[in-house]
Formats: sequence, C-alpha cells, structure tokens
Amino acid sequence: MAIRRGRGVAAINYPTGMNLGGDPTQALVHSTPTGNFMVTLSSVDLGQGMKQIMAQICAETIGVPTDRVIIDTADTDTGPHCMGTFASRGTHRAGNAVIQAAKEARQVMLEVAAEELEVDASDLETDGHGNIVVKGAPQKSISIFDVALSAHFKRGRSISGRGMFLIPRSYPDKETGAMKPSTCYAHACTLVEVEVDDETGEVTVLTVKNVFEIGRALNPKMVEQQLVGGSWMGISHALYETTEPYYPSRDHGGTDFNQYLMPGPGDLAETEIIVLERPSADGPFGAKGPGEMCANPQIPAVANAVFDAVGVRVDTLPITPERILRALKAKAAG
Amino acid sequence: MSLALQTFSTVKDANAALQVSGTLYLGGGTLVIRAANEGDVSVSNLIRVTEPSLSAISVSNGKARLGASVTMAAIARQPELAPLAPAARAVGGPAIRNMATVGGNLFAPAPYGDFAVALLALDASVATEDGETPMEAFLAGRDAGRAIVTAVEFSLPRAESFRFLKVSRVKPKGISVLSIAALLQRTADGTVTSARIALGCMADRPMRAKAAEKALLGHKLTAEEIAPALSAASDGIAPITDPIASAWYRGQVLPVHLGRLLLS
Amino acid sequence: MELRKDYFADVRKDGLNEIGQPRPRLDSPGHVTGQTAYFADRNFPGLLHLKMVRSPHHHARIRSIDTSEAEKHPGVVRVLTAKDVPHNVYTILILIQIGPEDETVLADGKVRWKGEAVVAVLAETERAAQEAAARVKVDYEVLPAVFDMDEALKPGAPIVNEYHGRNYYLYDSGECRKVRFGDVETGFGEADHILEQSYQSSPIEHAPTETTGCVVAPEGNDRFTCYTNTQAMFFTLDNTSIILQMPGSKLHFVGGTVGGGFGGKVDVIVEPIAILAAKLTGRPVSFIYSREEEMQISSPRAAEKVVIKDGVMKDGRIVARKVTGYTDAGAYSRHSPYGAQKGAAHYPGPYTIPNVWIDTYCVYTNRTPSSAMRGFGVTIGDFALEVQMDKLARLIGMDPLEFRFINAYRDGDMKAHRQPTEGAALIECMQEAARAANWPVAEKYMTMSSYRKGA
Amino acid sequence: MAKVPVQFTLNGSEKAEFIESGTTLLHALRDKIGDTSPKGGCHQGTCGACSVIIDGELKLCCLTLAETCNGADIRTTAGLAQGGVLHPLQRAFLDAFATQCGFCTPGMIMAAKVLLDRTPNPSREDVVEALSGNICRCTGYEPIIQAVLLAARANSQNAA
Repeated sequence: MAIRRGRGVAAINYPTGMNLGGDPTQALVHSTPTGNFMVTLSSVDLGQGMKQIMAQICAETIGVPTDRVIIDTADTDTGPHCMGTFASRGTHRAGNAVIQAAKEARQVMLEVAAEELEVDASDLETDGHGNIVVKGAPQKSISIFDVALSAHFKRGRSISGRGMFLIPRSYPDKETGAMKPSTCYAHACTLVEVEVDDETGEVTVLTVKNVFEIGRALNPKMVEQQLVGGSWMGISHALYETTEPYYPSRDHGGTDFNQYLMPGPGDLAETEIIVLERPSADGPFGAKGPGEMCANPQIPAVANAVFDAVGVRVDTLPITPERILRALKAKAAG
Repeated sequence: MSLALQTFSTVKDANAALQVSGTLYLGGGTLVIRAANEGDVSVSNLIRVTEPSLSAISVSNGKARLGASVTMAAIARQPELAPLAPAARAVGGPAIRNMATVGGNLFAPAPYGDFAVALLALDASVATEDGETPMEAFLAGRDAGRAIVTAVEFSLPRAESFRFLKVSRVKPKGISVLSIAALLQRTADGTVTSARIALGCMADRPMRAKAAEKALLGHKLTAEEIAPALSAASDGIAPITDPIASAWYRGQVLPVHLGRLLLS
Repeated sequence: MELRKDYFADVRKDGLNEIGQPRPRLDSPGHVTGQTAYFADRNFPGLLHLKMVRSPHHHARIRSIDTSEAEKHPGVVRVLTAKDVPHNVYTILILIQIGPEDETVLADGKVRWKGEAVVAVLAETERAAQEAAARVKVDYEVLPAVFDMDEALKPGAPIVNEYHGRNYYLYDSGECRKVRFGDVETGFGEADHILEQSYQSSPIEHAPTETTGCVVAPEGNDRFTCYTNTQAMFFTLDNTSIILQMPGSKLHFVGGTVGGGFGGKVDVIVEPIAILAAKLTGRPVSFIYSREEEMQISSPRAAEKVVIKDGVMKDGRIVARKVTGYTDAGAYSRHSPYGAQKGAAHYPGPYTIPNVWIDTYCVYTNRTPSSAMRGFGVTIGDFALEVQMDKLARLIGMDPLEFRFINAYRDGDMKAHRQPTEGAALIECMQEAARAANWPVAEKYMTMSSYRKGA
Repeated sequence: MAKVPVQFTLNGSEKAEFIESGTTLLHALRDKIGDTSPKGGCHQGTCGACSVIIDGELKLCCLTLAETCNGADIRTTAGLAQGGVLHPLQRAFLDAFATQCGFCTPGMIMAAKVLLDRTPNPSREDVVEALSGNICRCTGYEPIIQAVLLAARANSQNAA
C-alpha cells in the first residue's frame, strides 16, 4: 500500500453577467419621511447575500450608513424588472441599477438640503453618518432625517430615483463567431495538494490555495463566504458529484443526500483564500461576479494533482476512486 | 385511506395486528416513515409496541441482549458494549442514531445495515415470539418473516478479538462502500484459532466470508500469512452496484480493506 | 481570507464608508432564529397538494391515459392532463427569441425521458394525491431510446424531440455555434507538437437544501399570488403568462428568499401548472418537489464532452487550438442552447492563441433535460482546458505554471471572438498563487504584468 | 379521516392539537402549530434540516410521527432566543458569517446545541461528528464548524 502525494494547478477566467448581454435590471430608490432609504427590486437572494450587498451599494452612493437602507425585493407587484439571479450577474447588474437610482435620489436630497441650508447643492457632501455638510465648513450641516422631513412635509419633493442597467445584446457572427460575450472577467488560480491511495483509488485533498481576482470585494466577509463555499463545491465536483454515476447509462442515479455524494464536514481540505481586486470598468465600485467562477479552478487542479501523485489521467468527471483504480490497473497491465 | 398508527402494549397483540395486509412495524422510522413520505402507498397501517423490554439492554455472564427498539446511540454510549460502539456509530449521523434501532438495522437493505454486519460476525441470535433464530438464517429469511423481532442476543466479544471497519466516500457519515466485521480468537502467540468474518455490501444483505475465515485458521496476522485469506475473501460475493460504487469496485477493494483491518 | 491590496492599488479607490466593509448580513438574524420566511413557510387554509404522475420510460408513445379511478379517489379534487394546459408546448428562452417551442408542460402523446410529467393530481392531502397518482393508468408503447451523444448524432438514431427533427439544436450558424480566428490548420502545420484529447463529464445536481417549489393562492379578482423560489421573478411570470395564456397583470409573484439555487431554479416548471391548478379549482395549491424529484427530475448541469486539439511550440507557445464541445441537453432545450453557446464564447480559455477553431453542439438524448448551473457553459470547459494545459506543459517538459504565464492573456491582446482583452488579471493570480504555495517560478514571470504599455 | 390528539411541550409551552394519524412531527409543527423553523429539505432523514431536540435528544421530525411525541419536551430553533436575546450559538453563527441561504441553519443549530449541552468544550472532531447528519450546500461547512467552536469558547468564557 502506498499513499502518494501530488499537486496540481489551474488558472481560469469567468465572464460576469448573462453571456452576450441583453439582460436588464432596474431599481427604484426612495426616502421614507424620516430619511431611511427603500430600495425596490425584483432580484432574488439565493443565499449569496444580494440584499445585503444592494443595501451597502445604496448606502455608499447616498452617503448614509447601511442600516438606514431597507431592501424590498422580489414582489412583482412592486419591484421593477430584473432578469434574474444567475450568470454571476446580481451584484454587477442590480448593483449598477441601484447606483443609478441612488444617485438620482441623492441629488434630490442634496437639493432639499441646499434649500434648507441656503447654499448651493454642489457645495454639499454627506459625512456617511447621516448628515449633509457644507464642504470645508463641517459645522454647517443638516441631518438627513431633517432633510427627509423637509422634503416630505415642507418642500413637496420626492427624494427618489430610478435606475436601469442594460448591456446591449451582442449577436455572434454566424461564420466567424465574432461577439462580445461579456464586459468584464473575474480570474483565479488554484493550487491543490492531494494524497492518493494507490490500492483503493481514494483521494484526500490536503490543501487548496485559491487566488481569486474579483474586481472589488464589496463586503469582504461575504466574499469570503462565497469563495470558501465555492472552493468546497469545486472539490466536490472534481471527486464526488453526479446524478448519473454510470453515464451514459441512466441506471443508479442517486435520490437522496446519502447517495448523491458531496464532501462531508470530515473531508475538508485546509483552504486558503487570497483575493486581488482589479476594478472592472463597468462594475459597481469595480465589482465583478465571483459567485460561479470560484467553484471552477479546483476541478482541473485536483485532476492534475491526481496525475502528479499516481501518474494516471482521469479525463472523466467525477474522478472517482473507481476511475482511478481502473486507470492504475490498466497502467500496471501495460 | 391514509396512514394510521396503532400502538400496542404487548408484542403478542401487535403480532396479531401485523398479519393484516398493508401493515408494517414501526421501529425508529428511518425506513418505514421515509418510504411513506416518498409516496409508497402500499402501507396504510403502522404498528408499534411500547413494551419496555424492547428498549432494554442487559449484559450478564458475558452475554448481551439488546431489545429490538434499542437505538444505535444507546449502544454507542453503553460502556459494557464498548466493542460494538464503532459499529453502532457507523450508522447515520447523530439524529439518525437516536432513532435507528437494532431491529430496524436487521432489515436495512445494502448499503445500509452496518450494525447487522457486526451482529452476523458475532453469531447473534434473533428473538421473536416464535423463538430464536441464528443471524445467518434470519437474514436469509428476513423478507418473508412476519413476526416482530423482539431482541438480539450474542456473546460479548473481548475488545481485542472484535474488529469493525466501514468504508465510505463521505466522512464522517457516508453510507457504505463496504463494511467488515471480524471476530477472531487467537492464541498467546497470535495464531488464529477461530474466525468469523461478516461483510456488508457484498450482497443485498450481510454475508459471511467463510472461505476467508477458513484460510485464516492456524495463521498469524501478518501480511504473508493472511494473503490466502484475502484471496479467498471474494469467494461467493455478489457486491451491489449503487450510486456509491460499482460491484466491480467493491470486489476489487474488499481484499485491500480486509487486509488493512486484519493487520490493524 | 487575505485581501492583497497591493495589487492594482493604482487603479482602485479604497477607503469608502460602506463599500469594502465587512458589515453583518441583514438577513442572518432571521436565519439563526428560524424566522426567515421561505416560500413553503406560508400556509393557507384549504391548501391542495399537487403530485405528478411521471413517465417510467425513457421514450414511449402514450396510447391512452385513464384518470377515472384517480378522480374517484377520496380526497382528490382535480386531475389535470395535457388538454387542460392552454399553451402546452413551450420553451422558456422564447422570451429572448430562442426557439422553437419544444417541451410539454404535461406530456401529450409521447414521453421523451424517464420522469417526464404526464398527469397532475390535486388532492386535499399529500397522501391522497400519492394514492390517486398510483391509480392513474397510462398505456405506453415503449420506443427505442438514445443516451449517448455520439450515438444520438449518428444517422438513423432515434429522434428524441420531433420539434427539432434532429438530435441537435440548429443555430443560425448551423449545427453548432462556431468561432473561426486565424487559420488553425496552418497553426497545426507550424507546431512542434500536436496533442488531441477528449474529456467527459457526467450530469451534476445543484442539490440545494430547499427543493424547487411554489405555493399559489387565489387573490380573488381572478388574480393569483405565487410564492416561489424561482431565481428569476419576471422570467418565470412572463413564461407562465404565455403557457397559461393569461395576461401578466393577473399574476403576482412573491419570492426572493431562496434556500440555495446554484442555477437549479431558473427553469419554469412548477409555477405554471400550480397556478393553472389554483385557477381551475379556486383553491390554494402547493407543488413542491420531493428530494427524489430534486435529485433526478429537476434539470442537472449537462454532461459535456470536450475534444481539444492543440498545436504547441517547444518554447511553450500555443499556436493553434481547436475545441469541439458537446452539451447533453437531455430531451428538451431549456437553457442548453444558450449554455452550449456560452462555451463557444469561453474557449479557448484565458490564453492568447493566434489560431482558434471552436464548434459547440447542443445535443438531445432521452435523459432528464439539463439546464443552467453555477458556471454554466464554462465549468466543464475549464476542467478540459486546464487538464489539457497540464498535459501540454508535461509534453514539452515545461513547468505547468510557467507554461501558463507564457500563454496568459494580457490587456490589449486580441481574443478569438475579436474583442481586445480588457482588465486582465490572470498573471497576477498566478504570481500570488506561486508565492502562496512556494511554487518556484522564474523571476521573469514573477515580474510580468497584465498591463501592457499603451493598452 | 381519523384524527388523533397530540399534546406536548414546545419550547416550554403546552401544545395540544388534533391531527390525522400518521402525520409527521414536521408537518404538525409547521402546518398545525406554526413553528416553521424545522425545514423540510428531504423528508427522507438525509439532510438534517428538520432536526429538533426531543426529550434532550437530537431527532429528525420528518421521520417522527407526531402522535409518538405525546408528553414529550420538544425544542426547536425558534424557541432558542430568550427574551429577545440570542443564544450564544445563534450569536456565533452571526459573528462567524456561518449562514448563507439559511435553510440548513435551524437544523445545524439544533445539532450543535445538543453537542454543547453535553460537551461544553468540544474538539473540532466532536463538532464535525455532531454536524455530520446535516447538509449544507452553500458554506462548505468550515464557517459552521468555526461558529460552533466560537460559541463553545464564548460559553466557557462566560462560565469562567
């Protein structure tokens, strides 16, 4: 019996947003009478934290703390259109729509504040803590609470804005395939170390070092959630998962979480995540979509590490102990 | 017609009720309720028994008797049953072990039924109102049996003579690629004087590796001396193919894992 | 996690108030107290349960359907068949002008995969619906089925889906989406080595912990509220509007809090039939996939076959790459024509290669229709590309990471799709990975940059 | 259809209902009593999302018939916070960013609670074992393991 070690690398990129564009998202933002901000969308939070990120984007744009923003989403009676949550598009598309809507609302807010302070709106800025101050003269200020009250009850202004983001659809050329698939790409490089039991074909992933370039980490803790979970799913795809274990035979498909294999809490590799940020030209604060990309590079990295360990290629996913063992036996048989 | 549960205070009354077609005995629910939830409408009556003896564990004179309703968790935490704890802990996660019963495990189709593999190696006897049946015979006839299992009884092995291994893809609680239980008596110098080896997933229910048992007799547990037993381990097996592994794979790695268990 | 702020600091504005801050998630308190409302957490008096009678065959003609016993079963309120669905033949991408309509809400005359929906049973309890479903009699004439993409593409193979009339999707570019850049044959002619390899994957399930489903409540006023875990609210609403031939104004979708999606909840499957059931019975209706349905009936990630032929020079430059990709759509299109096309848009990977030829096919077989999943059109392609890169590096005796540096795309490089590269960062990711793992890489690569002067 | 009475304590308060015989505790809690914190992720006993604590033991309420729980003490995640103050495990799940979609979270917290009730200072292996019957598809488990260890540390600091 021998436990053999190997390591493998893979590097990838991933497009942000629906391929070829043509996938709009809209947002509405309005202030409540006491200066809280309602963002109305029809985007869906699958657990990735879209609501929280939209709140932070709106807060940054308006110039208020995030806890002053409320997200009202995914009610088609109230929320304007969103193409949906897929293709790593949520943050990028909805985020841009929210920025546009929030900017418009902010402008009205500053105009009302300017009237109250009897200054020019262009001389005002937000302090990020709920106040609007005169640039260079911070003692002259008004709270956003008071601005909102004034707008509603005194000046008859609606502090609100509309946002829409659409990348026009690209149509591939029939002959050459010339097309614009995406406006920005996230990147990754992953190195994994594995141990392979050459008598059973069992693989243990020891370490995973992931470097992800994601444009901008809008909320680093939430980015970490996505990337750690994605890295796990990549390992899972590489070694465990399929609904048809004997594809193309349709037999023996798993019907539960015992039969559909995924790494358990006792199978976790030591995982390191490093994030780089090269802001995209058209992303909200430079953000790209890391949600899908983060689960891809582990798969080939594991495949390459298995080869490095035991000298056989398994070019069929998932790389099961059986496939490795068959390859080892074929190799031994010459 | 819906699903109805009847509760009896004695096994005798429950056995009578069990003769009605469409009736199943409810143990921990891990097999029966699951089937109902998944749309198995062939069962419309469930019965259970509250007789306290079904949940009793008794250990005396080197004999252990486990009531059929004793859970895997109860076995795993009973100090006197320590040699069986690895097999009990091999079943499911913590919640399942609080529900899954000894009696239920006897009926669990492969790849489930790891505890029954241990019981087979221990030559347990299975008690019903009709009497006691050796594990091997019980397993062979389990599909036809209609009497409620009330207990299993076996000689408690010394810790060093009993070995159990479950191989799974997912850790720590995946279902079995295979499981092996071995009861080995050895002389002071390590020579095997008796061997009972039971295998899980090598058929649709636990089976003995009789050729391997025989090949171990008179040998010590060294790599050289167990080699014939490992070659013989595959005698008569018909491993299952399922989403976890193919029959081919299970057959290939059985000698490897048996070897590791014997040398551990 | 480590944020390496030193990379690209010159093009990034840090120090913002809310952006870049690790604020607590506003939804998490609801999660940890069990108070977050998912669609199935809403209960309505008189809720009916929908269970589907599914095809036990991979491919069969339906001779007859007899629902009379099911209809008489206690607790059953209504049994639905194809004739009850106003626009039964549909395809979801019709909304972005990708046709033809090729799938039935409820099977009509034929089933094309094992598990296809045939009859919907509505009953007062799940149990009654299950019992009645078992009493529906469908007389099938089993037809030959095809499961292997290579077999499906051979002349004379059984036709899986008559709406296409052939076992592949017909793009405007022909039988596949094509990319032609440079002259790949000339590239192969110049190459020191040529390596052609084939890669294969199997279908993969999203396996969200919350299964696909919806609960529909009539609002009165001939309007219906659909509580759903769809990933795309209006996409689902608009498709439902087409299938039910109902104005969108009659439909109200509420969702947005979903127990995991991963791409598995962008098909429009449960909502139209549940809303139809609510309309025809006047009762609230629940249609929630069982775990078994989620695992084997809901669309998986497609199995793919990828054939890559590369021409490489001894010095490490890839001079030609030809990729042929096959996406196993199963019996119906769903999102697969888009996914196969996305593959064409992704190859040849993040490398600058002067001669590229890409063909991607969307192939029909008699299996569960596949659809979108996290990394749609790309994940399996990346597996193939990056294993191929490893093989190429070993073929020419080069370190696999250094080999990638030589070929990595940089700002301004022309891609095969005739777009100049912008915002590249592959090189920096590889540099940082080499550092983190103590993987020795020559200094010239560690000082490279994705920036190009003037780009 | 025959209705049977069930009576048990849920998070400290008495509950009594008439239910159809054969109803699972999961359906009784969610549809009759209105505690939707246990989630129906599989109804097979394979995902753990419906984990609850019955008489001190972790159980799956999708495989438990409600009528077998007469007289039982049942605890769910919905009853964990006291007087609006989160339980240390709930706090730790927030602080460790251990929830994403949140669907597995109530079950995970129940599984972790029975662990910490019996083993206040668990090892990582103890935590892994305790969570092994609960599926999470978003997080890759590591943040959840860290949250449970964090809660254990917070408990021991409070006790000291």
